Amino acid sequence: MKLIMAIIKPFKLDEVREALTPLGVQGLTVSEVKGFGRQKGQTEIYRGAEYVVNFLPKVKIEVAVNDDIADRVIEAIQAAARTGKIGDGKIFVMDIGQAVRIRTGEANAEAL
Amino acid sequence: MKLIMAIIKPFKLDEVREALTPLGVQGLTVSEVKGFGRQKGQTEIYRGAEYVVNFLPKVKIEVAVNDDIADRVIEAIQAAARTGKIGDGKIFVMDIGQAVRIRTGEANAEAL
Amino acid sequence: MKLIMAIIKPFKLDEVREALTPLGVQGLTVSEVKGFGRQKGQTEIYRGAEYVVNFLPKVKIEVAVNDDIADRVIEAIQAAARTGKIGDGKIFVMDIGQAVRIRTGEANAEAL
Amino acid sequence: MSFPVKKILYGVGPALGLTLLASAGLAQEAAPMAEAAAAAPAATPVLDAGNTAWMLTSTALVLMMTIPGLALFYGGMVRKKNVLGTMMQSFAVTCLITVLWMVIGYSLAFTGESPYIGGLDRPYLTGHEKETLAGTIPESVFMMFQMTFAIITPALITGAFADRMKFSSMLVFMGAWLLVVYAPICHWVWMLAADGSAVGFLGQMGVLDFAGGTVVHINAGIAGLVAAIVLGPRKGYGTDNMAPHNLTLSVIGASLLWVGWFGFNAGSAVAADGRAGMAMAVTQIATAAAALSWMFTEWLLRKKPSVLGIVSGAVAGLVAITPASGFVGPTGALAIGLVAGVMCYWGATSLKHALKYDDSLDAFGVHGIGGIVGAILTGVFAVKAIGGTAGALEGNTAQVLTQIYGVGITLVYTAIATFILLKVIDLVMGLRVSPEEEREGLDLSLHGETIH
Amino acid sequence: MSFPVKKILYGVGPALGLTLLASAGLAQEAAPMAEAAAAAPAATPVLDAGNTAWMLTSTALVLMMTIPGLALFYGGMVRKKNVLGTMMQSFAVTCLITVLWMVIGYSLAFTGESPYIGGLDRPYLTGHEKETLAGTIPESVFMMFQMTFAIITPALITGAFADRMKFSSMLVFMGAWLLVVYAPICHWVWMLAADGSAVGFLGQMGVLDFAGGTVVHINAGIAGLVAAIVLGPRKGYGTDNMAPHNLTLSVIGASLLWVGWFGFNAGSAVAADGRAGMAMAVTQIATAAAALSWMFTEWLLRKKPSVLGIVSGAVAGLVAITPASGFVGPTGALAIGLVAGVMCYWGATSLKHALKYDDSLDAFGVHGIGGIVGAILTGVFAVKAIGGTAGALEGNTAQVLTQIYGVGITLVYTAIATFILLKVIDLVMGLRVSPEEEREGLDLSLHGETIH
Amino acid sequence: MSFPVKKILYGVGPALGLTLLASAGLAQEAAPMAEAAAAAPAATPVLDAGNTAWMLTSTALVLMMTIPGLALFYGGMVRKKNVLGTMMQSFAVTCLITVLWMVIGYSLAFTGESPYIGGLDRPYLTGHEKETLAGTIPESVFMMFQMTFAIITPALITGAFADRMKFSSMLVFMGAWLLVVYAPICHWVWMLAADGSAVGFLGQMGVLDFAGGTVVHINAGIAGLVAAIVLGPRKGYGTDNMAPHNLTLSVIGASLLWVGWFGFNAGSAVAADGRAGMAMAVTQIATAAAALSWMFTEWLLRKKPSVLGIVSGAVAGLVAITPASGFVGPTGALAIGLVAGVMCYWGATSLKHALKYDDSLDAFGVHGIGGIVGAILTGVFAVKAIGGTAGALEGNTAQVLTQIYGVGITLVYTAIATFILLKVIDLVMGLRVSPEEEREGLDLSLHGETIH
Ligand SMILES: Nc1ncnc2c1ncn2[C@@H]1O[C@H](COP(=O)(O)OP(=O)(O)O)[C@@H](O)[C@H]1O
Ligand SMILES: Nc1ncnc2c1ncn2[C@@H]1O[C@H](COP(=O)(O)OP(=O)(O)O)[C@@H](O)[C@H]1O
Ligand SMILES: Nc1ncnc2c1ncn2[C@@H]1O[C@H](COP(=O)(O)OP(=O)(O)O)[C@@H](O)[C@H]1O
Repeated sequence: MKLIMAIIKPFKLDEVREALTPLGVQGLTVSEVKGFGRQKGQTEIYRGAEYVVNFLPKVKIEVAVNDDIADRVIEAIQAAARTGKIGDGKIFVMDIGQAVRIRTGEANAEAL
Repeated sequence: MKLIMAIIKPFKLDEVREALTPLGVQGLTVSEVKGFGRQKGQTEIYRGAEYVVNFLPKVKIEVAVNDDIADRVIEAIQAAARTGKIGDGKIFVMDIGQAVRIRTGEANAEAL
Repeated sequence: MKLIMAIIKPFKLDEVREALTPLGVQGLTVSEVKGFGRQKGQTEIYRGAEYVVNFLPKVKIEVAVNDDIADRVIEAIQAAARTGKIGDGKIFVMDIGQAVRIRTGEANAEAL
Repeated sequence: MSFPVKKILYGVGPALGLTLLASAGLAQEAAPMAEAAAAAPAATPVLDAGNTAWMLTSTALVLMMTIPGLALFYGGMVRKKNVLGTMMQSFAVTCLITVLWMVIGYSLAFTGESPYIGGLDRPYLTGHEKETLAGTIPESVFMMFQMTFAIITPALITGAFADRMKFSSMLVFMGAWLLVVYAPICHWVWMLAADGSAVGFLGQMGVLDFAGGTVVHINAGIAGLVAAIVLGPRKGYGTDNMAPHNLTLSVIGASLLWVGWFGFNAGSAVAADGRAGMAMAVTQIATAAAALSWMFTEWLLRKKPSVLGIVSGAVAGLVAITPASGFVGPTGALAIGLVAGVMCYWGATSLKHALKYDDSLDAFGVHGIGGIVGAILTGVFAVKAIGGTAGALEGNTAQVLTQIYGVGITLVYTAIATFILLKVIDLVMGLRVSPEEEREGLDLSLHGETIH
Repeated sequence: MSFPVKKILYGVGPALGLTLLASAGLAQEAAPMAEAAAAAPAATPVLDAGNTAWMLTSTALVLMMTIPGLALFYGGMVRKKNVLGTMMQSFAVTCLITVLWMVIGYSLAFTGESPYIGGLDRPYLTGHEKETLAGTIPESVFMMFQMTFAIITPALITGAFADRMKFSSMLVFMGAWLLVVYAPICHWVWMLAADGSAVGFLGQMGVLDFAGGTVVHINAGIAGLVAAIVLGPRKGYGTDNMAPHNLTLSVIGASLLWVGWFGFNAGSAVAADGRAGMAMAVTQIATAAAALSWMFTEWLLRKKPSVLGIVSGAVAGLVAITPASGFVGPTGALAIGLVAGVMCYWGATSLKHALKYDDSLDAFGVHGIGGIVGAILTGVFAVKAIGGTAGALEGNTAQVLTQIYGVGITLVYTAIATFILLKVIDLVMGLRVSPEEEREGLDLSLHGETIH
Repeated sequence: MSFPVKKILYGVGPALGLTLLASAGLAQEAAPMAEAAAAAPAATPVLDAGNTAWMLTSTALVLMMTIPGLALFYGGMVRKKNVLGTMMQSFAVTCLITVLWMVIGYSLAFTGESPYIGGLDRPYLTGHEKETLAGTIPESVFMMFQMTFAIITPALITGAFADRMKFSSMLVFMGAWLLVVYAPICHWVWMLAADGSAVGFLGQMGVLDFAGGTVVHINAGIAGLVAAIVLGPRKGYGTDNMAPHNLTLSVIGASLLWVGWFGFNAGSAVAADGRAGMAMAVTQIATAAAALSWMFTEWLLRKKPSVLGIVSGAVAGLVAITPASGFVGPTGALAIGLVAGVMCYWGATSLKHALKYDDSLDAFGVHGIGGIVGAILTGVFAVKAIGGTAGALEGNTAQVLTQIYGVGITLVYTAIATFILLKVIDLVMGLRVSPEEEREGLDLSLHGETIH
């Protein structure tokens, strides 16, 4: 199993989620995060004090999937999250050793 | 070492934390996340506009543990977080290559 | 590639970020989290009801780096985030199997 | 309905020349609306400190309706990324209209003898001496009280185009709208001669509008509808989650609107007397009734009574009782409130969704519909002993037609003038922010600030 | 304390027949409480625009106390998932009571000649003509002013059962409570004859309650205590973290309560005169003193002066000075405030935790305790030159007993009636939300909305 | 400018003995400032219910300026970890000053015949009977109205040292400052004899300050500047992100300040008359003008019109019109507003950053600068027909010098006295929280509470 972690632009969340359903992904977990990268933020000015906002709002998606669909999931995320403009984000893939569904105790592939 | 990531119902957090202390877990990190899964959300209605809330509030626990207690920690989380109703959440386990305690520079097992 | 996850005190964020730039780190992702550990929280009192705040505000940094600079990054984080007082936090390191830049589709080292 | 429609058609045009015809056919005794100078035309008017105290207070209350009242009511309903921009619209409109009213607006609305428009001869409040009176209160107080009405009316419109209008274009539009739409309609309905008789053609015709059903609410509601249509819907309307981000703000806002509305309605008596007291009582009753009727309607149809529902209902009731407040009694108010709650619920839910315009915060659904309901029902429930004019229930059915006529004229004039203004501004400087700005939110893209 | 206890025991029963005995033993000169029609009983009363202006203003101020004042004060203290539901309770109570007051409540409270309850002969505000006066102000204004008191009293109770009562049951309870508990007690204390003499039996007996210590605060406080006990504690009370989610809202709420309370207390003079001025001054002084005394007590005992503490202390002071406000002078107010701050601190911390009921937002701890402290101390510090009645410090020790008697009667009647009402409603429709709804929060489960 | 500087130098010293010289050289007819007892010195004054109604209302409005107005305005501008602590400062100051004003402050400010300081013979409001009048209103009302001014002045100072002062030291400082700085300056400017003639030496000299340009705003602004310098900048000033965490609070706050300011300025007429009406009108006009002028200046220079900018501009306008409000007409107000917006923008941006003090929320930048601008321009735009004194535009150029003189005296006295007070308190108990407390935030470290 893989944990696919994608950092994307917030307004792309719904599109990404919809892109994953046809692949059989039944669940995922989302966090609001702040991203620092090549994309530069707005400047906020308060009575002359300027604050360049280095950290931009992003959304982090974590989705655990079986190895067999991992590549397709990655592609689907990339396709759905892409605007082509700087700051679109990244996808990182890690190995999951074990997975458990809390409600039933089912393990691994059945747990997802 | 393992990183155990558990996504649970928010009101179970204290119970889970308390279940881990007897196992020697001395620290953990918690994030507020939103979960999408089989459990369906409420519908919010604002002047006739309906929004089905697909993403439900969940809490993500990340806890780094030594390999020897990993299984017991997983079991304890599953037992404490379980309500038996849909949406109880998941546990995912990953390998940690290295751990450092920032204050002292201690590494790996000592760092936890 | 490694995913370096550091849990630090919130006011150290800017220093850590600045410490990483010279090492060639071009991006990172930050979340607000709550930490439970040896450091004890304040007590809040509301009309006689006391709540010991077990969970303290922390910041989680996730940064993906190539293997060659991983050690230097870990050291830099530890040095910048350290105050020497309890609660300074932890660094955990995991393997990344694959990385993708969403905007371009570039993979792995080029993606970071 | 054919009669008023005909009237509406007649009624529009540069000179609106059907005044004669209409006044023959419809006009009752001239109803002194704001009664600025009405008391004792024979004797020299003297200042009454009690009346003045109440009018100073009322002015403060009506200003509080816009800032912070309306700013909060609207601000709580938008998405988090637009809350500052939305509140700023109400605040900036307050400032802009204040200056314009002082420069020329007051002169256009409240001077002259023409039934159609005021004069240009009192710019910069010329002639406001410390001692000048309007009835039993200083004219400065009357001018200020009227200013707060001139402020809230355009501010109400902002609800219709929330989240997508350029700030610069909004300022230009609001300034022009004040002079081209608000000032004349205000003059038509509320301009009185020194002897208390109506000068404006709608006033002369006997249209009843105690505190602004036509002048304020229908006017703003229709302008909002036109603006919502001209600007087009928000990006993502119908698909994205546009749930209000913080209804605690809207509850505070609606509450302050309610409290402030006592100044609006009871203040329109321009005295601290029995008519003001009755206006306050009927305001309270209609508001509560409308809040409950919206709430129970929603509870029935949607299974849950919502906070947004009950506060929207309250505002609907406030709107509907506004034209009626100096003319009807408690039971009339109860009826008006109950009807307004249901009708505005329908306006803000079914009607809007059926016709697919994006009146974002229901400026039309609440103020337009509520204003029309109130204006017409004023003609039904008016009690001669309270405001000097009987309504249909007391046998004077013609009053309903007069009211419909007033509604029609306002509606058509506002719709056309607002449309033209918006189109011209669109040509010259554009109306909408760019799609990127809209997505990022007005707070950051237009004002460089955000809620942290 | 044995004397008042005996009185309390005597004082309860369907007919409360001890009036005779008590009036012989305790009653002083009849203290004109609300003085509605008090001024110049001989001459025909005429409308005074100054007094009317102040009473119109006071009415607006007291409405502002409930919405948004109390809604915010309470809303800031609950957990985030309940904030909208909590604010909605105040808002919905405002609407419901408005309609009931107009339909029959005012008639029950302020008509008739019985010392126990008003009549049913003025439903729907029958007989409110534009010209009808109550003293020197229009009766419509007096009716409205009293309505705002009838609104805030039940709204105060909602603090006791926050986070767990069904919205439907809450509405039924509040409606019934208005008619069964509030209207009679209001009649007992404040109903005056046309000549200004007391009609209600507590008024006749000389119980002093200028602006609502017994009628409003003890009444609501005791009802809250009973409700907290009948409903039982919140799920997780004592174990879960139930810290207030946003005290900025509570600070705004407390501030608006303070400002609005000038209408409550100084408005209870029903005139813009020296007594109103003195009532405003003592309100300010007692409030500040109580806020400081709560703050310093907490600072001493708990090491930190909290924001919730100082605002709670301010409300405690406002409550305690309420019955006293037209009767005491500045130094009396200072003393009342200092005592109230400490006593209510004790009520909201030690007492509550010792007895283990879950009076969630301290409706009893602040309003019940504060009201009792204030009512009794009114008998101590009353100054003849201010309100016409001397207190114990001026030698009239019997006044303290009269006050205790008034407290006792109110306390017992409210407790029993509230208990019965709640039990009946529980049987018929249930009082509490389900455990799942409670866990999810009222906002989403009852109203389908949430703070985003 | 050399003349006033000389005057300032002369004017400072224990006895400020140059009164004679100055009154010969500068004084015009004595301008009755607050006119407490001004009306008809010959006839016995009688209570006027209309005037009293307006002053009761004004008192409530001015209290609302501090809580919740100022608490919100400041609370929204700090970082999230300090919002409760910041709001608590306004609230606690309100309570503390109330008690001190009653104990001795009022006596120090408004009794006696000395031109420099009041007496100690009316502690605890001795001699406030229910019937005592101040002009046509009860003295209790005059005392309360003045109390609300005494409250807001120190509360304004808290903006300068936000986020870093110990709560205990703040209380001590504010209490001392009231007695040592505020009370005398108030006496110098506003103390009148029973016949309406000025008693204080600045009043005698003809310094015009209708509602508190020197007494309130310059006073608080300078004290804030000194405090900001003595305490030193916040940790991380200039490097950390200190962006306001929630400007919705500041918009509400600024709006309530605006609404409440009608009580401040129009209330300073101490009557519901033409002068009050004119004061309200010019307040509205100057405020709107300053808001727009700040906004457009920022838009031009910084490319975006910010919400913080427009609300800051509004407050700047309110400050600047304060001394002028009973003396100037609409066009004067427009000019004052336009100038104040630009000047305060400069004060809160360029000046502050150039001189590198950390006046965190611009107490000096807005209130100091705005107060000075307003005080001086009052001398330019005063209209004889309105306030009895002509300004430079009407030929009385000396008035400008008188105004500058008043500014200078206030400025120097406040600066020195504030500096000494702070240094003494620093020695005795320390002024600043520890660096850890500052980093953690005042909410948690000082008050044990937080926003969840
Ligand atoms: N090395 C990294 N490790 C973790 N997150 C990263 C890294 N680089 C970028 N990110 C995340 O991806 C987001 C987008 O990166 P950015 O460099 O701005 O543009 P792009 O995605 O077009 O390369 C950042 O805001 C950050 O959240
Ligand atoms: N494949 C997945 N990857 C990551 N998170 C998941 C995944 N599936 C479920 N989750 C998380 O677990 C939560 C519970 O899942 P859900 O399907 O609703 O019920 P259950 O836990 O009973 O199977 C989701 O809300 C989501 O946060
Ligand atoms: N085993 C663990 N797994 C995950 N996070 C941990 C673990 N132990 C500590 N942490 C995180 O590190 C933070 C600091 O730990 P703490 O024990 O308080 O002090 P120190 O860092 O000085 O050892 C905690 O608040 C928590 O967020």
